[in-house]
Amino acid sequence: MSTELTNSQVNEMLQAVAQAVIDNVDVLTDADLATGDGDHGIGMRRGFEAVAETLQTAPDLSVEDAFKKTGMAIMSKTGGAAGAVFGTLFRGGAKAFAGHDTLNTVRFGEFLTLSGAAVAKRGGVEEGAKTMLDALAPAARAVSETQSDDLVEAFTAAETAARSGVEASKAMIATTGKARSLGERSIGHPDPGAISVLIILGAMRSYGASL
Amino acid sequence: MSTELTNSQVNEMLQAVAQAVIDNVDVLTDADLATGDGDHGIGMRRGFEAVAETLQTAPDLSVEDAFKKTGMAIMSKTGGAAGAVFGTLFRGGAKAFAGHDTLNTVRFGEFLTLSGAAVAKRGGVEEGAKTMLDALAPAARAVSETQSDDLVEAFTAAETAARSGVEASKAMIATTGKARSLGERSIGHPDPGAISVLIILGAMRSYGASL
Amino acid sequence: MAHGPKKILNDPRNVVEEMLEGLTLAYDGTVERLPGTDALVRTDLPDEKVALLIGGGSGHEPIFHGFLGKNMGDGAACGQVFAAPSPDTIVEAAKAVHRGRGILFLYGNYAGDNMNFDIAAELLEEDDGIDVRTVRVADDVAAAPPERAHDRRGIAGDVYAIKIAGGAAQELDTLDEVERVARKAVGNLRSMGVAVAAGSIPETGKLTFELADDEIEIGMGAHGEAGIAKQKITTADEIADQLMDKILADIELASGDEVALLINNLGATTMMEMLIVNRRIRKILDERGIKVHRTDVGTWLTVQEMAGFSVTLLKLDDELKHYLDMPARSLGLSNC
Amino acid sequence: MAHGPKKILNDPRNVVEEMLEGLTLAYDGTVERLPGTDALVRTDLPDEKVALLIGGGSGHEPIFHGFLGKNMGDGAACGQVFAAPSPDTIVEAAKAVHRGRGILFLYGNYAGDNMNFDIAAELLEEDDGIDVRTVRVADDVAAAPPERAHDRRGIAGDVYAIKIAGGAAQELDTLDEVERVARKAVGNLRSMGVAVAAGSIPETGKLTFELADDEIEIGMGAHGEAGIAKQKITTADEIADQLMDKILADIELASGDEVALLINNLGATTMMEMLIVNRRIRKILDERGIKVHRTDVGTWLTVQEMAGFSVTLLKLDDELKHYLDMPARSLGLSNC
Ligand SMILES: Nc1ncnc2c1ncn2[C@@H]1O[C@H](COP(=O)(O)OP(=O)(O)O)[C@@H](O)[C@H]1O
Ligand SMILES: Nc1ncnc2c1ncn2[C@@H]1O[C@H](COP(=O)(O)OP(=O)(O)O)[C@@H](O)[C@H]1O
Ligand SMILES: [Mg+2]
Ligand SMILES: [Mg+2]
Ligand SMILES: [Mg+2]
Ligand SMILES: [Mg+2]
Repeated sequence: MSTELTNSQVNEMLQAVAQAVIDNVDVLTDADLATGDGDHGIGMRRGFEAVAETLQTAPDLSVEDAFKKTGMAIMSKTGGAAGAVFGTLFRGGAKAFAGHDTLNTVRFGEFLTLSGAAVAKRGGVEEGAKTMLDALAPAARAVSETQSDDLVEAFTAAETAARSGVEASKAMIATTGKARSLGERSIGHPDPGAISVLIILGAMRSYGASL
Repeated sequence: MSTELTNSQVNEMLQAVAQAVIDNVDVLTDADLATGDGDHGIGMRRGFEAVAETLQTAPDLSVEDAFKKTGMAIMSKTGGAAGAVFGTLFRGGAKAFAGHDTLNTVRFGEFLTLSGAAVAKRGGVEEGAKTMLDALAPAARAVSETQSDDLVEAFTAAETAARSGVEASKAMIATTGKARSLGERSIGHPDPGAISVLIILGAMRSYGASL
Repeated sequence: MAHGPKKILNDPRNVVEEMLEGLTLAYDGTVERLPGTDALVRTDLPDEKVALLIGGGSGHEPIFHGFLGKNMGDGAACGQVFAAPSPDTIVEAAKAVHRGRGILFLYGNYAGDNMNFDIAAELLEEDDGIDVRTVRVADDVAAAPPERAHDRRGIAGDVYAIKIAGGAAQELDTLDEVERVARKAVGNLRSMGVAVAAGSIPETGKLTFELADDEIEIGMGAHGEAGIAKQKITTADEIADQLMDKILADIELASGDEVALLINNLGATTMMEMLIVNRRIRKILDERGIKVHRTDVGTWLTVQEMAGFSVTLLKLDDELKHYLDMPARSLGLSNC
Repeated sequence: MAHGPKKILNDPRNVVEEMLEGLTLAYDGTVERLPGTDALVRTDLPDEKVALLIGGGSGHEPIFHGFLGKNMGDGAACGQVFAAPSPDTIVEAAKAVHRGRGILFLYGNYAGDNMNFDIAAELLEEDDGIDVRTVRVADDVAAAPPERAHDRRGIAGDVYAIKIAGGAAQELDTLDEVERVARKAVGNLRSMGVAVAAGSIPETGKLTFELADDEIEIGMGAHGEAGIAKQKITTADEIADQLMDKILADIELASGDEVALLINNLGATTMMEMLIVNRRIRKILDERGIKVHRTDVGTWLTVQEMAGFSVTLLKLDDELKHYLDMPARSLGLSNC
């Protein structure tokens, strides 16, 4: 049972996250074709390829900086709505790790909470708008409510909540982004960005479980 | 056996010719799709619809004028290569009927011969260039060589020669018009304009036979 | 190279890079690309002027990066295909066009563009003290009802907005004034489009939507966003009527009012079709006594090889007319 | 309305009439249609000038009838889709543009155009004593070898030819001089295209040729005339190489020579593709030290919804440069 990740483990984990996103490009493309313009997969791949490169060449980053640099790489290479919101996700919560050498459940919960707030502010959205926030915000709550300090439990809680969020997003009517135009016709399709959140948290859970 | 057509019969015959061309629009379209740009059928239809209108509203034209007006209608409404060459076909030979009230084999032969010369001059072509001249010129010769003064025989000779001309055009390499670009690839396809000549002469033969 | 719909490309993952190289060369020295970025800037910028920065996703060529030049945009921030540019790109472009009098950001109203340009504007103001104003084109009447007009997408109205803002940014001395004119133009723009066939993103090789052989979609957006409804294809006149009904219901135009009329090809539609549509549009406008000051029919905001077009009306006053009619030269739009 | 490939039309047999109505309206009073004809004439023609009459089949919009205006064509004779105009139309247009100094006929080299314009020229000279000269654009190097250059088709070189002749007809006083300049321009033009997908004539609803999903045809003409060969689709760079090889083999261009470079969209190709091709073309020209004075990338001579493009080089001297760069405004091409 691991309760803490060192900064080099965090670096490894974020690289695993990047790989998971890259591996799922087609899933994300198809999801965005259904409700948007079909570029979410390739955009996320661009961003997370840059993340992988950044992290590989800077293995000694602090936890905070690893998240920040991840966010910056996404923000500068992804473009589109995803670049802004996923960049914000990683950057916006990074200060939860400020002054700490490791990642633990509490800080991870704070990270997700801060990230969710930052995304909501940047995107001008609340939950229910059928965005990635509908996976991110429940995940943040799930981790915050986790009693155990086992990180795998925290990651699993996050992933599970995100999965429900993706499911729940199907029933929502999009009120922002390219899917907004669909109105009621967006019902039945999950939000692509929410799927990305799920992939990211799922990769963290796998990484944690592999330790 | 008819050896002469009156001016009103000529008018009727030319209307039958117009109808035959109009009825064959798809045949001509397909032929021009194979070697050219696919507009020969609709162009000929435009021209011959104008011919039909002209002739219907002027039943009393002299033979010469009926051919001339036919040529002028074609020339002004068809456009493209066909407008110029089929306009020339009807106009260029019309003087063969000057000063005569009727059409007979000899004058029809002269008409075709003059028409062929006029087309060759206008188009800057000789036989063998894979144009309508490859149906028209043999038809002119066939009529000129006809011994009988039975007009149906003359029309039949013209039609038969034109049909051989269409056949022969298949083996030719186009050296003018849109088919020129095909070079050797034009071999195997008949010339659309030659098919039009065949349709025109065939309609004359049917008209003659119906009398 | 058989990668989805047939296109003449090299590496489908490298299309924006190669396009920008070809585009910069096509400007013949009047525009340069900032090294290592996807930001383009005029090389002939005067020393003191209010700067006009435009931009957005690529794949809509010639807009936006093809609209740089005198009395047009001063610089462009280019994103990947159908993806807003990143804040970095925008910041670089902005710093390079800035000439001491502030910058107007002018772009189409999409969540992605709004967020990225806003982040850039915050950075420029915080880090560099540059005064940035933002005007978003939101002309697509199909995208939201009038009471939510701020939610509308920016489509071909971009063309007139850039043309006018470009003239204003050349002639007017203050950012306030340029912003005011741009905002007036944008407020007077209404557009709506129809989709006939889908386009595709080179990198995915997938068509962005599906339409049956006998279907069209009225009101579809410039990235294949859903329109008002799919319907059976009908005549040009009926389609013109449908578009004009929605547009005219959305803007007050009285007899004697003047408009500029733009018909924009989304990609693969023939100009013949658009001119046939124009014939009907003019009939509709004539019946209402609305005067057409100028007509522009062409290809400016595309959606890759999508077929379809949009109609844009811009309600004019003397000031807008003045800036709209100013001469301009750019790769994608010239005016004389 | 499901009539062959999907298009937004009313009556497929009436497309040219409706297109010309819409086109005339789109000129906003600067061009009028002669009643009962398919002839278009500028309304602002000066009293004395050498007249420039252009024209050809419709379906290639915006060329030719979209190229009327100051320093462009003075009038246009319009044919049906892909069919040269009739002598009547040409005569009407010619009489209306004539301003006492003779007329230059400038059009693409096709048997149909040649015959119809020649008949008209003969009529005008015989019946009206009007001095008519003819210059035919024959720029398509794929259409015939150099020794039969007069057999070549006229393709996108038309654009530069009209632009230059339009300027010359505005500035020069005699038909001799205008003809001389136009002939020089035409002599210095070389083009070649590639077809990616076929277009269709609205009235027949049939595609004008067939290409497999993975095939292109190098050197295809502007009505779907056969090119040099069908081949498997390859990269943009390889296609650019093929086109440039043929073009450069056909015209003497030494290091330091200047050209104008035009990439013309045949219809449905994206500007992104053409810009990617431009990148390679510039590399090829750079390697030979050939300077590009100006680049034009856009949609001017189309073949309905055909996909593909052509590349045109015009070898320049100071005189050609002067006329090419003159400001001009028309529906389909403006320059500033
Ligand atoms: N205003 C917003 N706030 C938060 N997330 C958003 C917003 N708009 C879009 N998104 C997220 O971005 C995702 C789309 O990303 P992507 O396809 O890359 O961008 P684009 O819409 O620019 O093509 C959506 O699925 C949604 O989760
Ligand atoms: N130079 C020419 N001389 C005589 N006939 C010609 C010439 N060029 C073309 N034609 C005839 O015209 C026919 C094509 O007519 P059409 O398709 O209507 O014209 P276009 O080639 O302008 O599309 C050809 O089949 C041929 O018979
Ligand atoms: Mg998207
Ligand atoms: Mg033809
Ligand atoms: Mg996008
Ligand atoms: Mg034709």
